Amino acid sequence: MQSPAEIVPHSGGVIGVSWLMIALPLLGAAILLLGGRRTNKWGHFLGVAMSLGAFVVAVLSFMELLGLDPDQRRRGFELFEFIPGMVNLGMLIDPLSISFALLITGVGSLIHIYSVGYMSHDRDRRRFFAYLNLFVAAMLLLVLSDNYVGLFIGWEGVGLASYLLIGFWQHKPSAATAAQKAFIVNRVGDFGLLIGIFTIWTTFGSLAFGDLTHEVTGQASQGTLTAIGLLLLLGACGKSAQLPLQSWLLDAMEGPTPVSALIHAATMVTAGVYLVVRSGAFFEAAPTAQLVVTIVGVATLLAGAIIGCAKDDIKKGLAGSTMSQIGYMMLGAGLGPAGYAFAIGHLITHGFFKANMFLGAGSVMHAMNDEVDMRRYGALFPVMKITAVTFIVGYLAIIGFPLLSGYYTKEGIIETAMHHNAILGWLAVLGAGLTGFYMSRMVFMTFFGKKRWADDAHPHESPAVMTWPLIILAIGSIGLGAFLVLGNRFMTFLSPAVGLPADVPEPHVFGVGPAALATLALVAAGAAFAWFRYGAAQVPALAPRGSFLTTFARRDLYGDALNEALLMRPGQWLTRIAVFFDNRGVDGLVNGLAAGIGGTSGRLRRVQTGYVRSYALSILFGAAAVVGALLYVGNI
Amino acid sequence: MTTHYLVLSALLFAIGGAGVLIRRNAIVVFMCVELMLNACNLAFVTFARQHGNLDGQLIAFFVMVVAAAEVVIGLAIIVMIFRTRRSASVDNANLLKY
Amino acid sequence: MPWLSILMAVPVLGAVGVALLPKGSDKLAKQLALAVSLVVLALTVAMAVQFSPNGNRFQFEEKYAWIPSFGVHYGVAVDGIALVLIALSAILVPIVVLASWHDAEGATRLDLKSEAVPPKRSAKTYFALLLVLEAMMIGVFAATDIFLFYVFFEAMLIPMYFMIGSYGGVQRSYAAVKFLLYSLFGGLLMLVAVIALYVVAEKNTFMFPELVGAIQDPTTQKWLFAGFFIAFAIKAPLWPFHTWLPDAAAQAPAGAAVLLVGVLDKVGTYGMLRFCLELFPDASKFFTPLVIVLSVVGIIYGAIVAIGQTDMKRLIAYTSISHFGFIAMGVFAMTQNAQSGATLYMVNHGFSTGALFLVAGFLIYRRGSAQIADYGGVQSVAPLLAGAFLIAGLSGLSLPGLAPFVSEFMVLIGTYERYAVPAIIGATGVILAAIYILWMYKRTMNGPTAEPVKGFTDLNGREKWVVAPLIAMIVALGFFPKPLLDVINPAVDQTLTNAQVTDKQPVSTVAEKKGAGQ
Amino acid sequence: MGETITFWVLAVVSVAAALGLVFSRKAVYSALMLGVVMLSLAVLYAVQDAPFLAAVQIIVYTGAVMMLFLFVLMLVGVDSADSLVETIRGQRFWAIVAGLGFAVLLALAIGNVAFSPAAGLGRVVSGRDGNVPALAAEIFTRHVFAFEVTSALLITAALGAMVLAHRERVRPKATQRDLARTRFAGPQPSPLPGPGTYALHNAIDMPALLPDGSVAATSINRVLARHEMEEGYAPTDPEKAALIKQVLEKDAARDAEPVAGDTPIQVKDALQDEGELQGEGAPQAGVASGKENAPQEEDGK
Repeated sequence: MQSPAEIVPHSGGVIGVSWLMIALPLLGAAILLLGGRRTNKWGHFLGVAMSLGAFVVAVLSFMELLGLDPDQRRRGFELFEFIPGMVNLGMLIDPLSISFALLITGVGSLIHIYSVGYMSHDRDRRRFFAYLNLFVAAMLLLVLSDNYVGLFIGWEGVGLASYLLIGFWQHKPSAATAAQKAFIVNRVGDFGLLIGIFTIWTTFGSLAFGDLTHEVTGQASQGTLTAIGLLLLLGACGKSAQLPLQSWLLDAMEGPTPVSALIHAATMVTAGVYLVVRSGAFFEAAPTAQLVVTIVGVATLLAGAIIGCAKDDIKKGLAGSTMSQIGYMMLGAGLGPAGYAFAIGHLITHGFFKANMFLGAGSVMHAMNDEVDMRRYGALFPVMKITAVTFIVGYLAIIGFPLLSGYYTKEGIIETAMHHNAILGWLAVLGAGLTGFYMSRMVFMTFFGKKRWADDAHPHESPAVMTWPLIILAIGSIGLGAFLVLGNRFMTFLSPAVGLPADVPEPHVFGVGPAALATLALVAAGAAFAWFRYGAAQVPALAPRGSFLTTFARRDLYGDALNEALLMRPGQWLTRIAVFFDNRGVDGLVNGLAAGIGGTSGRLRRVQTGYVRSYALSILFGAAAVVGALLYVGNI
Repeated sequence: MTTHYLVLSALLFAIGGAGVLIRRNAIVVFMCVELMLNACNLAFVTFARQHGNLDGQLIAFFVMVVAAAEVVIGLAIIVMIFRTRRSASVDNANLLKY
Repeated sequence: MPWLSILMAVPVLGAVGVALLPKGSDKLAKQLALAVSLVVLALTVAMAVQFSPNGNRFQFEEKYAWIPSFGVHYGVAVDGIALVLIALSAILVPIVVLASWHDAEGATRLDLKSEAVPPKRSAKTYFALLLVLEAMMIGVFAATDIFLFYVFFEAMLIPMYFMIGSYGGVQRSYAAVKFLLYSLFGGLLMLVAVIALYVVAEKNTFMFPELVGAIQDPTTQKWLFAGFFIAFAIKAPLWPFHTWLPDAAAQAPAGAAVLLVGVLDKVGTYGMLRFCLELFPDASKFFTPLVIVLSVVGIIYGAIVAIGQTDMKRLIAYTSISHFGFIAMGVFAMTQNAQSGATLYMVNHGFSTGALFLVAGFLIYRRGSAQIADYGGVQSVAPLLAGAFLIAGLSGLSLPGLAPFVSEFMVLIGTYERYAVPAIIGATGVILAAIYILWMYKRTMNGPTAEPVKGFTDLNGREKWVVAPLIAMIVALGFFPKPLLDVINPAVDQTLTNAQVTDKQPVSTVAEKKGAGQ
Repeated sequence: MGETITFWVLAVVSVAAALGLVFSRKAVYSALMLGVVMLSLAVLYAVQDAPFLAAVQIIVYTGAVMMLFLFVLMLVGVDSADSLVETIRGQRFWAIVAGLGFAVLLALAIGNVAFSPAAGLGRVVSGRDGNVPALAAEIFTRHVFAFEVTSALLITAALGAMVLAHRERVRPKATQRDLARTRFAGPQPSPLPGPGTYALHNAIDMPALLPDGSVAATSINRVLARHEMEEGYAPTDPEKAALIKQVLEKDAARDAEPVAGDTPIQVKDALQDEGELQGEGAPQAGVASGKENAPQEEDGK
């Protein structure tokens, strides 16, 4: 067991200007948003340039980091004082954050490039790139901050970018609603994260990652630590679409496809995993919280897989798969240092192959007049070979085809889980089998079988600006897993940031353990079943009614219905009651008082008859009363 | 004797007051007010003699002056009201109410 | 140099000048008002630069006997808290002047039968009132004599009453009278308490610094506290004294609404912080649970009712009720973080709600209706307008990176240090905030463009100049609140000392370790 | 002794006159009664060492003020007597209670005081050659400022009275020529038939009869007819009464039309209800008062 290294104050070098990673895209976003139509012509190039610039800085920082001793690889430095006496904004460049930074800027840049082609017909392309840049900046702030407040700023920043991008086609009510839903559900998670941060502050008096080491967290009570863990998990669930806050992710597919690839597959949704790993000092000290993390992970990986099995919308199918894969990562993150490397590794490989598949799906949609229903696809392999091949590479990676990226990272998670808790492990294996089924279903329905195209569909291969990113991502999908996992390369690299487990497992090129073999068998069975149902057999162009289970999956496991029944409806009633109470109750009381006074005076004013003589009478009575009083008092 | 004068004054004052309350003709009401003022003057004059100085008489004098001014204005107002409303009844001039 | 007196005199003289302009010179009146308010802003900046955060608590002191027989002084001075609030007023007024350029001219789009825009009125009176109001606002924050404070506290109502009553929407007179009566009621209670304070303290002075700690008897403290607090709670407004605000804010012209919610109401929370806490420390502690409960109820209740509103301006007003709950909670949490946060919140809320009201005002000016249902798809025709609305709205829901986040975070974290459960309940307000803001945004800006919205023009030059400084402030303070906090913190320290409270210490030793390391 | 007799005589007289002032139906009688009270009081002043005030009382009050009263009475209508029906409920009862109560209270108060014998003014007056110089000395020394202020008051009052009583001429005075032209341009150049011709009663409030015995509508004096209708003194002859009413209604309808008269029926109703109106319902009151004003303007011309 090895604890993370201390953070070393840093100055100079590329790392010293690593804040440029955040500043460049932010600047790009600002120029594009404030520049207005003047920047329409070259706006997308600026966006790509800024993203690439950030990537270059990330790579250089990475190189510089590699040049240091492993225990010197956590470099931190302060940018400026944010809230005096509480927290300063600063950068933390360590193996964990730089891995994320590379993924974000790397995949992000590819998606930027891809978007130049994908969005070429949209008159608001400039705005799109502005939002993308904004997202990259916020996401980098999230992972590069050296404290929870900076992380939270980035956390909500990516939420905003996600909101803007889901609702990019805001004139569509469905897009606007989906955007709003995503933001609000995320806010529920943010609420948890916020309270978690409060608890950390009040308990430990600091919010900087560097201060919150294992020794420090060990001093707090178990209850506090569990509470912190669960609150942070709630935040992670919101951002990473884990149960019970998963419902927004499927709707988020309303956004343009590059957005789905970048934000809702490769990067933003993995922020929850980052949070859990980054907060390892709390989770490792609170086993209960860790257990909950793993349970949530497993539940979500199964739920996502089940949803993925039933979706005919290619993007929603991929979204379900994303949920499921993040469930794996969450499971890994909940397993402590042993799982961290696999979780993050899977995160990175997933970033590649899922982005690859999303962009591939985008390419297909691009070719099919934005049709998303897989039942209207079929036999696309011959017409768009590059897209199909890259997609299939991604597919093989995700189902864990031996020797491809996903195989190593996912196997790692399953093995570790099995080691940790057999039930969780076998459930994860089951999930892998389901993955094999639904991903195969998707591939068969899209690229093979018979044509079920709409009449006006003329599929064609996408332009080079779109296919090259696919190719690059496909290469990553093939080799990255082996590169990271074999020889525990990634685990060693990460160890200064997250620590090492007591017993480091020795990864195999091809696992032969019972779990590995069972996984392979189940995946193969799933794929075969999918071939049987969707490859060889005729696929109806209209979705059949399906069994109860199918409906259950199609309706997102009734997640929305549940939210609606449990939260939305009562919320609407509550709102109505509150408004009524405010108008009639609180204000009614006030107005009633006013009306009462008005009524009383309305009656009293009748005394003012206008007859002088009545007034005179009262004057005389008054005079008599005065005289009487004088007599009584003065006793005259 | 002082007491007698004062009682007479009080009596006249009260009668004047009752007159103001009972009569509706503005001019008569006005006369009753004058009666009350006169009653007061009587009391003042009486007190002047009782206390052996001229202050009471002085006040009575000023009261007379003011009363004269008041009568002038009051009657002018009555005439004006009569001109517009064709009535000298104080009850008819009751628009200034609730 | 008597900075504060000059700051008050300049707008008053300006108001007189504006009012005395000949009839028909509306344009000149506007330009003069703008110039005067900019001069005030320049003077305020000049003063703020000279303020030394770590010097005496009260600076730029002036003190002259006013009614010697009662020990009433013309006493003005500022500490960090008052300074930032004065700065807020000085910044908002020129913006409001610019934003209200056409507010007095009635409905211009005759093709849209307008109910929300009142008929044409005298523009120069409006701007004169605005300047008078500015002087009063500066005075109320600067007064160190409690009697003088009371005078400003009440006198502020007069210009605002006329601004709502003559320049407001359809129900303007109802709203204006309601506003006036509520405030007068509170003011009356406060007057009683002020006099009682004078009598009981037996110091023959109304000067605040000399009265701190003068009242020792707990029962007396409680009564006096109640007198002050109810006045401030109505002003702030705290639940359940809030119902005047939605009416007043919805009926007032947008500019007046900004000053009403942005600055005037801050007098309530400012008063709690300055007077209630420091003059009656024991009573404050006694009443803290009650106030915290009211604040939390206000946060949640204001947010829920805001969700259910159909009128944009009313909605914004209810969000403010929610935000005032945060401020009051921060003030009474009695921790350094919470009180600094609450003070910062007062400033930030001024900018954020100000921006929201003004942009909503631009919308209403274009459409002639404040009903949310009358809009839709504005973003497609007027993207800048929509963008400004979004940023203002996001600042209203305390998005990190925008100014209100810092303050809300500090308030909540500071409250959590002492009262965890109210802070947690209050934090659910952030979820509700997302619902009310985004839902309003969605209904007005997104979706297919509604027919009457199609003719909308985007922000024009003047409107850009209105929005730009506000958004710049919101973003700048969102990332770099330090300059303000550096000014606020010493004053809050002093307040806490006078209120006889000390911060709780965290369980762990991280802070000590850090302290040793430095 | 002489003073006592004087007092008792005058006290009885003045109280009786005061009661007469209050209770006489005709205003002229009231005025005369007031004169009696004032004269009595003048004598009582003289008895009480106040000869100057006695003189002023007679000159100013009995002379000037009373004349003014009588003058105004003449202007307003000498013979208009108050009706004795009280319209405000309980007013008379409570007035008497209050008056009596007040008198009793004052009397009690005065009776409770034991006055020393009056000091008399002899000492004051003797040093100053009598009452008038003594008063004069007081007025023009100690009270000179108040005195000057009263003079200002009197001037103001005089001006005020003039302003109030004055009526601005809004259009140029019609010349004889104008009048003649108007008259001959109008429907009836000849004089209106006088009232009372061939009537049973030779009175101004009686309309003239035409040779066939029917009523001549033009001979009805509008003002008097209106007044009588309001007071309820309709002519005993029902035909005449009906005719008078009809004429009045026609007038009213014509006058009310420009004010608010889309339907004449409404106006008629308003007229009939007038007795109870007294400003009850606002819209009707408006009609009523509009109608009320109209004939007066006619009178003024």
